[in-house]
Amino acid sequence: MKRLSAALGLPILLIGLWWAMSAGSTSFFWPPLETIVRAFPETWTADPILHDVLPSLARLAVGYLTALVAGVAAGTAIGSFRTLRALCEPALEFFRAIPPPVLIPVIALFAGYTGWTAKVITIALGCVWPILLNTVEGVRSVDEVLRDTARSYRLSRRATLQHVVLRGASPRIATGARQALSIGVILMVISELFGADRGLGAAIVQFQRGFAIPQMWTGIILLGLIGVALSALFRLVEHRTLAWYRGLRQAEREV
Amino acid sequence: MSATSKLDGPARFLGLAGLSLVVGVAEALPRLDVVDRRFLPPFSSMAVALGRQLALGDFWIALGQTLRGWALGLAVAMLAGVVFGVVIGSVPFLRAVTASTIEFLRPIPSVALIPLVVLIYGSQLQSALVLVVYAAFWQVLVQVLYGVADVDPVVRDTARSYRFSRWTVVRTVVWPTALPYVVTGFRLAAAVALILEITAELIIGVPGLGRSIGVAQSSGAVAETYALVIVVGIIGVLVNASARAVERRALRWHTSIRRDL
Amino acid sequence: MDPSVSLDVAGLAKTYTGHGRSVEAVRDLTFRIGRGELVCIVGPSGAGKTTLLRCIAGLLPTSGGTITLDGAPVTAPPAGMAVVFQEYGRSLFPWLTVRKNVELPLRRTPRAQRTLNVDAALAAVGLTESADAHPWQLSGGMQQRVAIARAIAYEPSVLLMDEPFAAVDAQTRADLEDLVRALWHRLGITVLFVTHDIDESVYLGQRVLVLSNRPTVVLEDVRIDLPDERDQLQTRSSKEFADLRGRVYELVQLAKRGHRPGD
Amino acid sequence: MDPSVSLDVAGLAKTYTGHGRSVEAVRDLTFRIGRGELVCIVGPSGAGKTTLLRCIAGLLPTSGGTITLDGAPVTAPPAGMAVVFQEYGRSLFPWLTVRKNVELPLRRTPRAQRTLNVDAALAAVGLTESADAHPWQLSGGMQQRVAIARAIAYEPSVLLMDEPFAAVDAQTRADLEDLVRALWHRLGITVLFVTHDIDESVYLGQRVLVLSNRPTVVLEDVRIDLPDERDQLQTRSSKEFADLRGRVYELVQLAKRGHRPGD
Amino acid sequence: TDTTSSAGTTKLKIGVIPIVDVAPIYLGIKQGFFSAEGLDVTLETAQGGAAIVPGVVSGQYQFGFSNTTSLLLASSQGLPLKAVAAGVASTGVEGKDFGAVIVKADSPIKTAKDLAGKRVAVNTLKNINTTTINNVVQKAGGDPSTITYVELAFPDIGAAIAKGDVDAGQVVEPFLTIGTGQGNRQVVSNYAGTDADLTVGMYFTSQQYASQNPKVVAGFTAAMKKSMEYAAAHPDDVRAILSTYTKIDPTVQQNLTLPKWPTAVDRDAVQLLGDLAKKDGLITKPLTLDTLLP
Ligand SMILES: Nc1ncnc2c1ncn2[C@@H]1O[C@H](COP(=O)(O)OP(=O)(O)OP(=O)(O)O)[C@@H](O)[C@H]1O
Ligand SMILES: Nc1ncnc2c1ncn2[C@@H]1O[C@H](COP(=O)(O)OP(=O)(O)OP(=O)(O)O)[C@@H](O)[C@H]1O
Ligand SMILES: [Mg+2]
Ligand SMILES: [Mg+2]
Repeated sequence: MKRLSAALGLPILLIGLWWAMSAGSTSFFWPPLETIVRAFPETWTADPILHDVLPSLARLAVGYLTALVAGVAAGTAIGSFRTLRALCEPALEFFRAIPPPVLIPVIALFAGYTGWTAKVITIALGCVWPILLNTVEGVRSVDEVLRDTARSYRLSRRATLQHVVLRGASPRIATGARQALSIGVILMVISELFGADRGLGAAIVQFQRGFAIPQMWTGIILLGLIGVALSALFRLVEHRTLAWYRGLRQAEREV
Repeated sequence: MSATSKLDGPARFLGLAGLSLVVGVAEALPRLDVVDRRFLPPFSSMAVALGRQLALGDFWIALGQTLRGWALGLAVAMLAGVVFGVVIGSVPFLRAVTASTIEFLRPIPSVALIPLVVLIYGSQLQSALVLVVYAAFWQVLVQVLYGVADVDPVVRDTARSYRFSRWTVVRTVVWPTALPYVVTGFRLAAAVALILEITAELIIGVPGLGRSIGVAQSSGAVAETYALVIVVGIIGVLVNASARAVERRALRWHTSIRRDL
Repeated sequence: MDPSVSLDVAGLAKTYTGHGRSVEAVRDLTFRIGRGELVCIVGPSGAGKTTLLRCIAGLLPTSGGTITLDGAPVTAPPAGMAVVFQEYGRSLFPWLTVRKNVELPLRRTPRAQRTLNVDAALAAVGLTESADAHPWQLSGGMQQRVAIARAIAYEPSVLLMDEPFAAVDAQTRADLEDLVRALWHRLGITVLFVTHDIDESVYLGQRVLVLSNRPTVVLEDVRIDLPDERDQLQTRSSKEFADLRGRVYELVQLAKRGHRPGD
Repeated sequence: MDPSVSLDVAGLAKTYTGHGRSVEAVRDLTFRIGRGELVCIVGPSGAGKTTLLRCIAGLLPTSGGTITLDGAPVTAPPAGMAVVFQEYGRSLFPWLTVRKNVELPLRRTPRAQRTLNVDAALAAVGLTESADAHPWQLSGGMQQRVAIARAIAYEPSVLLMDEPFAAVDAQTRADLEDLVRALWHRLGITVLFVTHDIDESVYLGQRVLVLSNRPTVVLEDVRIDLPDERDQLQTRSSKEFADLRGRVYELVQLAKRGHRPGD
Repeated sequence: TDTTSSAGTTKLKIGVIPIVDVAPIYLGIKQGFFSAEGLDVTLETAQGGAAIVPGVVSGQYQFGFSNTTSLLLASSQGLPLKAVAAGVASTGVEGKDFGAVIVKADSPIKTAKDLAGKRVAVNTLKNINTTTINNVVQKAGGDPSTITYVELAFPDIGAAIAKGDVDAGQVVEPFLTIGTGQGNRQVVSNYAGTDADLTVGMYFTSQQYASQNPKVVAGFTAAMKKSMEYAAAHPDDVRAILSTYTKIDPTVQQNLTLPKWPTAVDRDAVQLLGDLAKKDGLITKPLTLDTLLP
């Protein structure tokens, strides 16, 4: 109950503020919140949810999970071997700095322009960086005594990886994974600016270009709600897998 | 120490080797007709186009504009991200209250905000700045929030038992603990800021490299486009190298660094 | 209220809950310590000594009972108190050098005085040479001594020490014991000293509180009526010492076997 | 090569460098340990005992000299060796329960046998009840006992222990001492035991190696010719014990004062 | 109020897209047509109307360039815009226009009718290019509702056609010349095929600005008219000025098809585009051209 009110308190306050401040707005691009709320059910009916939102979410899920697996795998390798890190890092940083709008056409050259592949790769490529970087740092900062313990008991490579390295790095992997989640949502939109005819992102951009501003706002709000929902889901998983970490850090006092 | 310098040479060499590999692949793929060279020219043509660019005054002006916008936005985002992160992270009540709002705001893509910033600022520097700050801020904030939560309880108790003031705790306990996360946040934010700066220039037409890319794109000048993109990538590499250098100094004490020696 | 009482622990209870476990660590612990007293605490491993100390230090919320320090209830870490933690290694700031670690709590002391204090404390624990090292460059015993140096440089009025000499060699241990007694004499501070070394508890303390097994109560409060002037060789070889030592040993064995007061 | 020699340390040297400091921890350390021997090591805090153990365990590259275990030079952690680290708290996996921590090295043992081993080890250190707790829910002494349980459940052929009883109470300590001796008898393993407790070193060992101050060499190799059957009360109260104890104490004091062999 | 500086000139910011279409305004500035009207013009480039329209509405730009359908859409949604000058128009010559649908040389698509049922790339969905393609396909006897449109940027359309991801694509200059140079074939000129005088783009301002600054608007319109006339009369100057604001390859620059630059907005063509947009469901409210057109 307390947690619920804490979670809802500020949003309700902000929404109230937005409602009040936009009430009499005549600005075309800042319509009253009331107008937006009215437009919401008309805009997101069964058809767009089925043909825009769900496929987008499916692509997001595939891209995100790909990034998670690839980021953790590559991050563990790069974090464990200094030579590999020295070899890869500049090249990775190079690609990391390239904006998706110019990178996507290159991806499309290989992965095709219209199918899911290019979009999924775009999402995965965006999500992978926070996961990769955090995994690398997490792997590097696993306690030395723990590593020595694993070595002295001659745990196999796999066991060390599974029970020591990945678990030790898991708090940081979670940091990266959480960060990647919202980036994934963003890239879900960006990827649909390209070679898409349907999708949540494509819909928002078409509203924007068609000057259907209240509808565009409903799309943005929908994105935010998806973000909240995904983050709640994430928290659930994190809560279970990182219970030891919260105990260790005596974080149970926190909500 | 000697160990560091012993490593630095090979590390740099290896890094260059890695980049050369990328260059090699970029040269080979079009030449071997794996991709159509009309759409992805071999690296050598990009390099030639880049050479032509470097001779132009306009290029350097655009580069300067991009770097200025990027650095400014990044600085603001870092400052705001660290301050908000430390404050929100240190006060459990604030953390609980803001969590849902943060999660709502984070996934809103900066590109969706473009019409709004244009409405307010047009294609001025500020438009890009708003987008850069908005996108980069979250990168730092999330890292700092997790970093602040990483404080060792024994360390925290030590600080409490000696009755350190709030400010001292932040300075001597929270900040050093969160620092590795801040560095990661910086590395993430630096790239995101660069991406948004370029994207804003590209789409809104804020002066800078991105606008040059946009012009090259809409002129069908493929090699020029990639030449400019390479410049962007190189900025990314340099930023990371400097972040690593800072990290080696500031985090000498950290497990990840001291083990490396 | 008795002004000579420094610390009054009445009916203290502490139950750890969370993460699927609920452990009643301390149940109904009551004792008093006079101002300027040096009291040792012994008890079986896992009895709740650390828990008790952390409650007194105001670092852990209690589940019941009251703790009063100099007449005021303890709810947050009180002023003028120094704690040497059992987890000495984790209590040092890895990002600071040894000197900076010791110096940190002295932020309000004038610089000259501070340097003096720190140098003296480091010399007392034999770490002058390692002042510029980082804690993780030190051996376990050296780390522990850094934590001790930090506490004594602070010149507290109440000093809580949780097995502070566990990691140092016999000779250093003897030196540090004398150091604590000297400090206690010089500053007239109240000292609460947790140890597993029964000889040490008898040698150091004016009283030895023997704790029972978990859930913890005070099994017995042994008064150490040795002369105030103590000496590592003479005191330890005296008959009274041997008797007291035997008595405390017996109690600890009882405690370990689950004996409780009134049994 | 002498087949009865298990561990041969010859001219071992270790200098820590890096971070603007260069510390010569160990200089020219030479000794041999027979197969199935129980040898204790004492020495001043910061002498290099932990360093030595970590070198023997193959965890730390040496700067000079050779370490040979059962005829093979040690370059990586050898098979069948268990180490109890001085930093016991940090050596436990915080994400695993006590049981899982003890079980982890036994991954190749069949499940039934494994459960048996783990249960026996936990019972031996008195932690049966806490098997499902996480390490950070335990007291310091309990954590240390988990580390010990892990080592004995592993049934190693060489056991290295770095101040393994520093955080437990006197009674538990005595029990654990007997446990180590019983284990040593039963499995015929080679044990290297670092301690600061001089009584303990004499009580436990067949030999006590006294190390000098840093840079470390062997100050003296004291043979403990007490009968093999030892008893906490009888052995400790014997005349021979007192003599040996006095001898080792004297050596440690010498070492602390910077005395070196040949002085 | 006119924002007039001390020298009696008015500073104007104009949002344009850096493409061939806006060559006249660059020429006009160079020729001094704007300064003659007391206008000190700065051109700000952006990628498309999505960035320019809000800029004009909020007053960040005083004038902007956008395609006609976008302006109609905005106007129908209630955005207070006012067209002030013609921007660019079709040449009206089938096969020799500045925009067309192209396919691979060996594609089975020969006529507009064949586009039915195919995948066609356009740079923006639900805009001028889709409505005009639908129009020409229907005129040719095909069913436009069976076309699947895919949104791709102009530079990527050629690559997507080459890869076979789309069957056809609508491109404008310089991509038309580049594309045909790479062996692609024009199927239909969707602008010319819709209307010989199709006004593809226009310059516009906000109604508020127009009503408050009639003199500036008149001056701008006059200068634009001169610019258009000049551009229409001096194609070589046009080709030359392109290299100042684009990176178009010199040979492409020489060969590309220049659009027509009319001096006035063709009201019928705008009406036609509006009707097409309405037919495709882009506009749902009744058309009121009078608010948009001068
Ligand atoms: N964070 C915690 N969560 C749950 N239980 C805890 C926690 N800390 C301690 N305990 C439990 O409380 C009891 C007392 O622990 P405490 O650390 O006070 O013992 P101690 O007397 O200091 O023991 P030792 O001499 O071994 O250090 C133990 O049984 C322990 O398992
Ligand atoms: N990582 C390190 N970097 C630099 N110096 C180190 C490091 N570890 C240990 N030393 C130094 O090496 C010396 C020996 O350390 P070691 O830990 O082996 O001592 P020890 O005999 O185990 O002491 P103690 O009984 O206090 O645990 C010490 O002077 C210490 O400062
Ligand atoms: Mg304790
Ligand atoms: Mg040690």
